[in-house]
Amino acid sequence: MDTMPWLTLVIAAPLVGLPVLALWRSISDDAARWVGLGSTLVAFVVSIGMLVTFETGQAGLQMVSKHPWVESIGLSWFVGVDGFSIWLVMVTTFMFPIAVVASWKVDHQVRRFMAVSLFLETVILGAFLALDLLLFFLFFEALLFPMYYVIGVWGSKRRVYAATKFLLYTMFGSAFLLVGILYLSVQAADQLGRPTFDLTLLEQVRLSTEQGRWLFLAFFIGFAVKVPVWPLHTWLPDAHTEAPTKGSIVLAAILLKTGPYGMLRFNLDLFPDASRYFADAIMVLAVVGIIYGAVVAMMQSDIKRLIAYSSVSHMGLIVLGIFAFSAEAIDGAVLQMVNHGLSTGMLFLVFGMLYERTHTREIAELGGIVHATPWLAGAYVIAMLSSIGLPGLNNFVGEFLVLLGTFSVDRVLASIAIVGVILSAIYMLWSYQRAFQGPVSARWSSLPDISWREGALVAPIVVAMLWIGLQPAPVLERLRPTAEQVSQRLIDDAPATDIAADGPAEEAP
Amino acid sequence: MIDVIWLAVALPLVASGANMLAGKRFGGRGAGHRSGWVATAAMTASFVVALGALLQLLSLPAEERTQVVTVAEWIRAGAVSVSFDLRVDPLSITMALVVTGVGSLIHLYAIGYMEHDARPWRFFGYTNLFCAFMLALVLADDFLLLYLGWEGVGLCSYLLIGFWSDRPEAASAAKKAFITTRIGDVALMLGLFVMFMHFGSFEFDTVLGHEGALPEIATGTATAISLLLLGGAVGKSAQLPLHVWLPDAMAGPTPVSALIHAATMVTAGVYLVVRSHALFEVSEVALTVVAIVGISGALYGGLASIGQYDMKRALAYSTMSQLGFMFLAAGLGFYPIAIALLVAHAFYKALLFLASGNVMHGLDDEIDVRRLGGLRLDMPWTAALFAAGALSLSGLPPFSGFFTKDAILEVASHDGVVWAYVLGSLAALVSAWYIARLFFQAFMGERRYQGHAHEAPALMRIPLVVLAAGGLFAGIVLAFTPEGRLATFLEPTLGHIEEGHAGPSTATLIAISVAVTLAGIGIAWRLYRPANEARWTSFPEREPGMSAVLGRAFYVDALYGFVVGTIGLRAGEALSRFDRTVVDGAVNGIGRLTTWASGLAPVWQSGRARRYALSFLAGGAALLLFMVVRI
Amino acid sequence: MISSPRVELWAILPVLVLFAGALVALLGAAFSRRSDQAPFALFTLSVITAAAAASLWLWDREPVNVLQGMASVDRLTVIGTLVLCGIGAYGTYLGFHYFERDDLRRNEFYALLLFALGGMALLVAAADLIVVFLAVEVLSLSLYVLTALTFRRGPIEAAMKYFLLGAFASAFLLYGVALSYGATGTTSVQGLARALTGTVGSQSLALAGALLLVVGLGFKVALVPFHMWTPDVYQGAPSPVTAFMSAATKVAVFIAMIRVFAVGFSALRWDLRPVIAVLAAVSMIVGSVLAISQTDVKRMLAYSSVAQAGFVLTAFVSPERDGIAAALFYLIAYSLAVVGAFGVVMLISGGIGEQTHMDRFRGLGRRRPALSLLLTVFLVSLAGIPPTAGFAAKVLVLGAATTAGLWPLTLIGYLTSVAGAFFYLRIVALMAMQEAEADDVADGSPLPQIVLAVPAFAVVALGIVPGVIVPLLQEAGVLTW
Amino acid sequence: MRTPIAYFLVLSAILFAIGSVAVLVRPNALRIFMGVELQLNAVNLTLVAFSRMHLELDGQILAFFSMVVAAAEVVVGLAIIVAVFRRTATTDVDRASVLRG
Amino acid sequence: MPLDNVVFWVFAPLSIATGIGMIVVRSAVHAALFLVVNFFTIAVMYLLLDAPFLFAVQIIVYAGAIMVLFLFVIMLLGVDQGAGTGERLFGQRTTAVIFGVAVVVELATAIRAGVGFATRAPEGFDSVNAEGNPSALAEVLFRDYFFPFEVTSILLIVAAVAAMVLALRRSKAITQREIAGHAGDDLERYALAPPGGPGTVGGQAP
Repeated sequence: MDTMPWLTLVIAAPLVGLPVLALWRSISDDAARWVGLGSTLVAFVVSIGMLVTFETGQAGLQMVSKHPWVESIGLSWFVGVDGFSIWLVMVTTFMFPIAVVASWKVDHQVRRFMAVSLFLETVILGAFLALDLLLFFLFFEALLFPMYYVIGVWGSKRRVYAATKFLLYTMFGSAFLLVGILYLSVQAADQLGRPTFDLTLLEQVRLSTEQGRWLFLAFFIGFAVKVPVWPLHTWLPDAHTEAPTKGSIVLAAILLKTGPYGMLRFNLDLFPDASRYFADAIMVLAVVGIIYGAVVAMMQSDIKRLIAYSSVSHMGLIVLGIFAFSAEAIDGAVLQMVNHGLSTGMLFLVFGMLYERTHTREIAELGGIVHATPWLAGAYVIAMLSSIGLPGLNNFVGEFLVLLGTFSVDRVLASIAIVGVILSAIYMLWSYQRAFQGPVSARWSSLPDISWREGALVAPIVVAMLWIGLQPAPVLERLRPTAEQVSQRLIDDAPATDIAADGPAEEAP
Repeated sequence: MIDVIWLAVALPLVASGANMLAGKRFGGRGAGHRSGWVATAAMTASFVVALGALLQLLSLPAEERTQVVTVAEWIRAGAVSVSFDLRVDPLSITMALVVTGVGSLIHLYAIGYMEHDARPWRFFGYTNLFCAFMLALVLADDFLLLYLGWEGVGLCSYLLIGFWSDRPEAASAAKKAFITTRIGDVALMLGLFVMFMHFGSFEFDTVLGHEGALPEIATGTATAISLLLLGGAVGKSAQLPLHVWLPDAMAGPTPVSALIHAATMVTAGVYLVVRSHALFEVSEVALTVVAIVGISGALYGGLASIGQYDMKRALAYSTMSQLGFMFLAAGLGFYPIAIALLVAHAFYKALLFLASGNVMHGLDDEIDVRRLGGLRLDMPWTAALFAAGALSLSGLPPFSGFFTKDAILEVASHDGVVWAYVLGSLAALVSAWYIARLFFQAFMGERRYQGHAHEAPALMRIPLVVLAAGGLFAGIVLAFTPEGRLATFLEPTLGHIEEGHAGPSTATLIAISVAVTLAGIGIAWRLYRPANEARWTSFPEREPGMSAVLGRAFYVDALYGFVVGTIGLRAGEALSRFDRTVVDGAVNGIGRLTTWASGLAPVWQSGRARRYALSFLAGGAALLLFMVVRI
Repeated sequence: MISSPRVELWAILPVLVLFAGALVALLGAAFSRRSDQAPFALFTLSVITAAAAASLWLWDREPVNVLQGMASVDRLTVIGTLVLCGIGAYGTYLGFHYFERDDLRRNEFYALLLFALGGMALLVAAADLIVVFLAVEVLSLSLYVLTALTFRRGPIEAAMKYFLLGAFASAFLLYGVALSYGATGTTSVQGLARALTGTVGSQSLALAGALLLVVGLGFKVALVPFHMWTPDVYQGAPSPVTAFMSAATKVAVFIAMIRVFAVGFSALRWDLRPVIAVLAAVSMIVGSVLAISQTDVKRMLAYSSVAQAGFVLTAFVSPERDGIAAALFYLIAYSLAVVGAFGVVMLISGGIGEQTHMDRFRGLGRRRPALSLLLTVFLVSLAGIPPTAGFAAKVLVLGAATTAGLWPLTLIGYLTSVAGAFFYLRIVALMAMQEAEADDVADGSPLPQIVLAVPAFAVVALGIVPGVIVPLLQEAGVLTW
Repeated sequence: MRTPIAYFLVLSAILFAIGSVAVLVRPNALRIFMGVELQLNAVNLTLVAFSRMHLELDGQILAFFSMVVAAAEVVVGLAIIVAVFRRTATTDVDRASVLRG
Repeated sequence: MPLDNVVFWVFAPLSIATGIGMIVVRSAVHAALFLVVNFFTIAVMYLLLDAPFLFAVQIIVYAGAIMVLFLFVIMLLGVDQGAGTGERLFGQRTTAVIFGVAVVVELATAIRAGVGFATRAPEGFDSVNAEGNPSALAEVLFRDYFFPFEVTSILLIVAAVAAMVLALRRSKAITQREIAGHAGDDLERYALAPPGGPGTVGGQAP
C-alpha cells in the first residue's frame, strides 16, 4: 500500500489557490486567472500521480483511506478509487484547466469566478472518490451551489431562470437520494449495531425484496435527474444554454457524470436484485432518451440547446450500457462517460470560442463561418465527428461497446438505440451545414480565426480523443477488471428465482 | 514488402496530416503548389509498397498467399478483442492496387484541376486521408477495422463532397451522402453485432473460415448477418434503395467523383460482399437478394442515366448501374468476375469522370449536355479519351467492358440463370445507350456553348491516357494473361468457380452481346444525333412523359424528400413542441402551481388578527380531535 | 409552621445574573440623561458574558433538579443557556447599532432584552410546567414591548397582534398545564413522567393536556397553523429584535419542549408522534410554499422560519438521544444563520426606515461584496446546501426522522427544502446576478460586518466539522429523570 | 360535596370556549382581550376543581399564579392597546392590517 | 338536593349566560359588566370547591381591579370604539362558534374519559385546609412554589416596565429625527405592493 494519501491530495489539490483568491482582495484579474489555472494544473499533476500509483488489473478499490469524521453519526472520510472512478477523476482534472483557460475572457468578478471554479472542482472530485454514502451526498449536493452561482452570475440572458431550474430540479432528485441513504443507514444501524454510511459495510446489509426495490428507486431518481434520464431532462437544455462556456464544459463534461457514476457505484452495488428487476424498464427509458433527445436536438435553433439535447441522447446510451450489465456494455458505458466529457466538452469549448466572436447562438444567424475561420470550424468538425461516433475517435469505442454489450442482452432495444447513431449524424451535420457552411455573409467574413491560446486548449482534447479512439487499451485495461466484476455479480450471481420476478412492489418499506 | 504493408496506409495518412496541418506553408503557387505533389508522391509510394507486396505474394505458393500483419492492439473489453491487423491476400492486394494506382493518377490529375483553388492543401489532405481509410478498409483483417475504414471513407466523402461548402447544394449533398450511407452503416454494425454474438470475434479467419472451409453457422443466422452486411454495402455502393446520395454527391470536385464515387469507395460494398462470400454462400436467400439488388440497380441506374442532362449525374447513375452488375456477379457467385469488373470499372469510370472534369475545367464548370456539343472540335484529346472510356464501358470487344460485364452475362447463361441473363442483357443495352448518348450529345454536333473551350493542360491529360490504356485493355489482360489471370490469382481467397454449360454456346452469346451493345449505340444515335438536336435541347426545365420520369430517376428522391423533409420534420417539430409544452411544461407547471399556491397567502394571511386566531383555534380543535379519536 | 425550602440558587446562577443585570440596566435607563448608549450595550454584553460564564461553570455538574423540582440543571440547560447568551449578545450589539445609528434613545431596550433573555434561560432550565408557563410569560411580555420599541405604525401593529394572539395562546398553554395537572396531580416534568408510566388512568386527560401544550408552545415557535402572527411580527418588529426573537425564542421554547415531551410525556410518545409528524410536515410545507411569493425579505425569512421550525419539530419524532442532539444542532445552525441573516438585512435596509423590499438587494453583490457574501453564506445555510451547518443540520434531523421509521417525513422535509432553496437563493440571485437599480441605503460600516463574520465563519465551520459539537449535543440529549 | 367534579370541568370547558369565541367574533381589541381573560378564568376553575379532586392545594396555587399572570398581561395589554389607539385612533384590530400577505 | 348542587345549578347557567351575554351585547361597557358578573359566578364556584381564599382574590383582583381597569380604558378610549358588530370577516362568526362547540365537545370527551361524569371529589379536603385555606396555601406556596413565586415578581416588574415604556414614550421621548422621518413612513413602508397602491419601495417585485 502506498503511503501517500493520493486521493485526499487529489481532492484537496484544487484548493491550493483558494486562500490566495479569498484573502488577496485586490488581486489583479490576470493574477487571479493564473492562480486559478495553476491550481487546476496542480490538481492535474497530482491526479497523474494517482494514475501512476493505480495498479492495473485489479478490480477492487485502491488507495483506500478511511478516517472517522463525525463518528457519532457514522460519517467518515472514506475515499478510494477503482476502475470506474479513476478515469472520471482524470477527465475532471484534465478538463478543468481547459475550462479555466476557456474562460480567460470572463472580465467581471474574475477573482470570485476562479474561486468558485476551484471549489467546484474539489467538490466534483470528492463526489467521484467518496465511498461513504453521506460523504458522497455531501459532495453531490455541494456542487449545486457553485454551479448555480456560475450559471447565474456569468451566464447569458435567462441565466437566473436556468440556474434556479438546475438547482431546484437536482435538489428534487437529491431528496429521494437522501431518503434512500438515510433509510439504508438506519437498516445498517439495526443490523450492524452502529450507524454507518460506509459503502463496503452497507453492501452487507440484508434487505427484503421490497426494501431493495424502493431504495433502488430512491437512489435511481436521485441520479436520474443528474444524468438526466428521460423524462427528467428539461433542466439540462436551459442550464447548458445559459451557462457561460466554462459552465457548459464543466456541466457537460463532468457534472453529468456524477449521475451514471452514482448508478454504477451505488445502485448496482447496493441493490443487485433490484437492479436486475428494474433493468428492463430503465433500458427502455434510456432508449427513449436516446431517440427522443436526438429528434428534439434536430429541431433546435440554438446550437447550445442542440448540444444539450445531444447530451440527453448520449447520456441515455450510457445508462443503457450500465443497465445492460454485460461486461462490454459496462466497459463501454464508463468509457463513454469519459468520451462524452471530451467530445461534448470540446463542442461547448469550440462553440464558446465562436460565441465570443459572434455573440449569437442562433443557427439561423450564423452561416458560412467555415470560410472565415477554417481552423475553428475544423476543431468543431472534429468534436462533432467524435460526437457522432466516427471510428478512430473516442466516442466510437464506447458507443460500439455499449451497443454490442446491449445487443447481447436485448436485441430489440439495441437495434432501436442504434438508430440514434443515424440521428446524431443528422442533427449534427444539419446544424453544421446551416451554421458553418453555405455562402459566407459579410457579417462574419472578417472574424478572426483561432488564436494560439485557443489552439492550445483544443489540441490536448483532440490528442486525447485520438488516443482513446485508436489506443483505448490503457483506459480499458484499468477499468475492465472492475467492470467484469460488477457484470459478473449482476449476471452470473443472479439467483435463478429472481429472474421470474413478481409484479411491482405495492407497499412501502 | 508485405511486412511493411502498413506503410501503404501510413504514407497517405502522414501526408494527409502534414497537408492539413501545415500544407499552407509548403509553398508554390497554382498547380505548382507543393501540397498536391506531396500527396501524389505519398500515393505513388503507397502504390509501390502495394506493388512490392503483390510481387512478394506472387513469389509465394498459392496456398501461402494469405499473410496477416499485426500492427497494434485496438480494443479489448469484455469478450471483445480487436487488433490493427492487416491482411495481405490476393483479394486485398488487388483492391489495394486499384486504390493506390488509380488514386495516384487521380491525385496527379487533381494537381492541375485544383490549381485555382484557394486551399489545395486541404483538398489533398482530405483525399490522402480518404486513401488511407480506403486502404485500411481493404487491407483490414477484421470486420471492426474494416468498419473503421468504412466510416472513415464515408467521412472523407462527406468532407470532399462538401469541399466547396459555400455552395449550398454541395453542403447539402455532403450531408445527404453521409447520412444516407450511415443508414447502411448501422445495418452493417448490427451485422457485426450478430456476428459477434455467434462467433465471439470479428476476425476474418474466425468468421469466414480458413481455406475455403465454410463457417459453421445456422442458415438463419448466416442470412441475418449477410443481409445486414448487404445493408451496409447497399448504402456505401449506392444501390437501391439507398442510392439517392450518389447523384447529388457530384457537387464535389470532379477528381473526388472519380476517385471516391466511381473508382474506390463505392466499390467497397462489392468488396464487402465478395470478402464475406463464405457467409453469403451459407444462405441461398442472401445470395439471391444480392443478385436481385444488383440487377435492379443495374437497370435502374442505367435508365436513370438516360434521363440526365448533367454529365456527372449521368455518370453517377452509370456508376450505380455498373455497381449493380458487380453485385449481380457476386450474387450469382462469380466473385472473380465481380472483382474484374470492379478493377476495369475503376479505370474507365475514373477516366470518364476526369474527362468530364476536363470539360468543366475548360468551360467554367459547364456540365449540362444541352449547352455543350461539338466539344471534339475544341478538346480533341478529351473527346478521344472520353470515347475510349465510353467504348470500354459499352462492352464492345475487345475492350474491358466486354471481358468483364459481358462475362457476367455469359457465365449467367452458362449457369442457367435465365432471368439474370435476360435482364442483364437489357441492362447492357441501356448501358450502351446512355454512354453513347452522352458522347453524342457532348462531343458531337456543333458547339452550343459560348466562347472557346480550352483543352486541358498536359498534367491533366497524362493520367487520363494511362487510365484509358487501363480501361481499354485491363479486361483482356486480366482475362487472358497466363500468370495474371485474375480468377486464378484470386482463387486462394475466393475459391475456384466452376463454370456451367447450360444455354447457348459462348460464340452465340458473344454475338448476342455485341448485337445488344450495338443496338444500344444505335438507339442512342437515332435519338441524339446532332440532327435531332432540337428535340432535346429545347425542352423546358420540366420534360414531359418518360424523359421526366427518367430524369427524376423514378421520383425516388422526391419521395424520400417528402418523407424526410415533410413528414420527418413535422414529427420532429411535434416532438419538440411536446418537449417544450408537456415535459418541460409539467416541470414549469409544478413551479407555477407552487407559486400560485404561495400567492394565496394574502387570502388567509390578511393581516386580520382575528383570522389568525381563528386558524389557531381550528388547529387546537383539530389536535384535540386527534385525542378524541385516539381514546 | 412553614418548613424552609431548599434554595439552590447557584444552580440558576445564569438566570439570576441576567435578571439582576436587567434590573440594573433598568435603573440605569431610568436615571440616565445621557443619549450615549455605548455604556448600556457594554454593560449588557458583560452581563451576558457573565451569565455564559456562569453556565459554563455548571457544565461539569451532575444533572440535578433544584428548587423543589422547579428547575433542572444539566447539559441541556447549559447548552441552551450558552446558545441563548450568544444570540442575546448579537441581539444587543445589533440593537445598539440600530438605535445608535439613528440616534434613537432606547435605553429600555437593554433591560427588556435582558429580561427576555432571563426568561428564556429560565425556560431552558424549567422542569415544572408552571415555571414553563411563567417563563414563557416573562419572555413574551418583554418581547411584546421590544417589538413595539420604535413606536412606528408597523411595530405597534405587530406588537398588538403579537400580544393578542400571544395572550390567546397563553390561555391554551395554561389549559394544557391544568389538564396535565388534572391527569397526574402534579406539574413537575418528572412527576408527570412517573405518573404517566405508572398508571393508565387518565391518559386521555394527559393527552389532551399534552396537545394543548403543543398548541401553546407551538405558537411561540411558529408551527402551522399557530404561526400566523410570525410574518407580521417579524416584518413589523425592528430588525435587531426580529433577529433576537426569531432565534432565541425558538431555541428556548424548543428546549423546553424537549424537556416536557421527551421526559414528561415520554410515556405518550407513540400517541404524540403522529401529531408531531403532521405538524412538522405541515409547517415545512406551508412555511416553504408561502415564503416563495414574498417580496419583503424580512417577511420571507419569517415564513421560512416557520418551515425551519417544522424541521426542528421533525427531530422530535425520535425523542431519544440522537433526536434531541439533532434538534439542538438544528437550532444552533438555524440561530447562527438567522441572526446573521436578519443582521445583514438590518444593515442593508438602511436604518430605522427598514427598506426591506427585495429590490433593495438587487445588484448588491457588486457594491457591497462583503455584506452580500455574508448574507449568501447565511442564506445558503438556511437553504441547507453544503458545506454549511444547515446541510449537516438537515441531514441530522432527517436522519432522526428516518430512524423513527418516518421516511415520508424525510422526503417531505427535503422536498420543502427544495422550495427553500428557491426563495433563499432568490436573494442571492438578486444580489449577485442582477444589476442594481435602487439607490443604495446600506450601512457599510466595518464593525458590524466583522461582528457578523463570526457566525458566518461558524456556519461554514460547523458545516465542515459538525463533529466538534455533535458529541456534546448527544451528551446533552441524555436526559436523566 | 355532592356535585360531580366533572361538572365543574365541563363548565370550565364551556367558559373557555365562550372566551375563545369572544376573541374571534369582535373586532374591538378590548373585547378580544376580555375574551382572553374569560379563558384564563375558565382555566383557573379547572385548576381549582382538579385541586379539589386531588385533595391537594397545588391546583389552587397554580390558579393563583395564573391570576398574577393575568394581571401582568392586562397591564401590558392595555398599555399596548392604548399605544395603538394613540397611533391609529382605533381599537379595531381589523383596521390594523398594514402587515399582511 | 344538597345545597352545593343547588348553588352549582343556579350559578353555572348564570355563568354561561353572562359569558354569552358578553359576546352578544353591542356595547363594550355592557360586555365588561357581563364579564364582572361572570367572574363573580366563578368565584362562587371556588367557594363550592373549598377554595375560599381564591374566592376572595377572584372578587378583589378580577372583579375589583382588572375589570375596573378595563372599564377605565374603555372610557378613556371612547365608549363607542369598535362597537360596530357588523361581520366584516366572511364566515368568521359561524366558524368561530363551530370550533368553539367542537372544543367543548372534545374537552368534555376527555374529561369523561379521564375523570368520569359521575365521579365525585373525595372527601377530606378539610384536612388539607386544616389551619385554614390561606395559611395552608401559604405553606405550599412558600415551600414548594417558592421559586415560581419569585419568578412572578420578575413578571410583574417586566409588566410594570412594559407599561411604563409604552405609556411614557409618546409624551416626550420622540427625537427630532423621528419626527422628521415620520412623513413618509408607515403605510407605504409596510404595505406590500397592493396593486396601484402608493409607491412601494423600489417598485414591483421581479
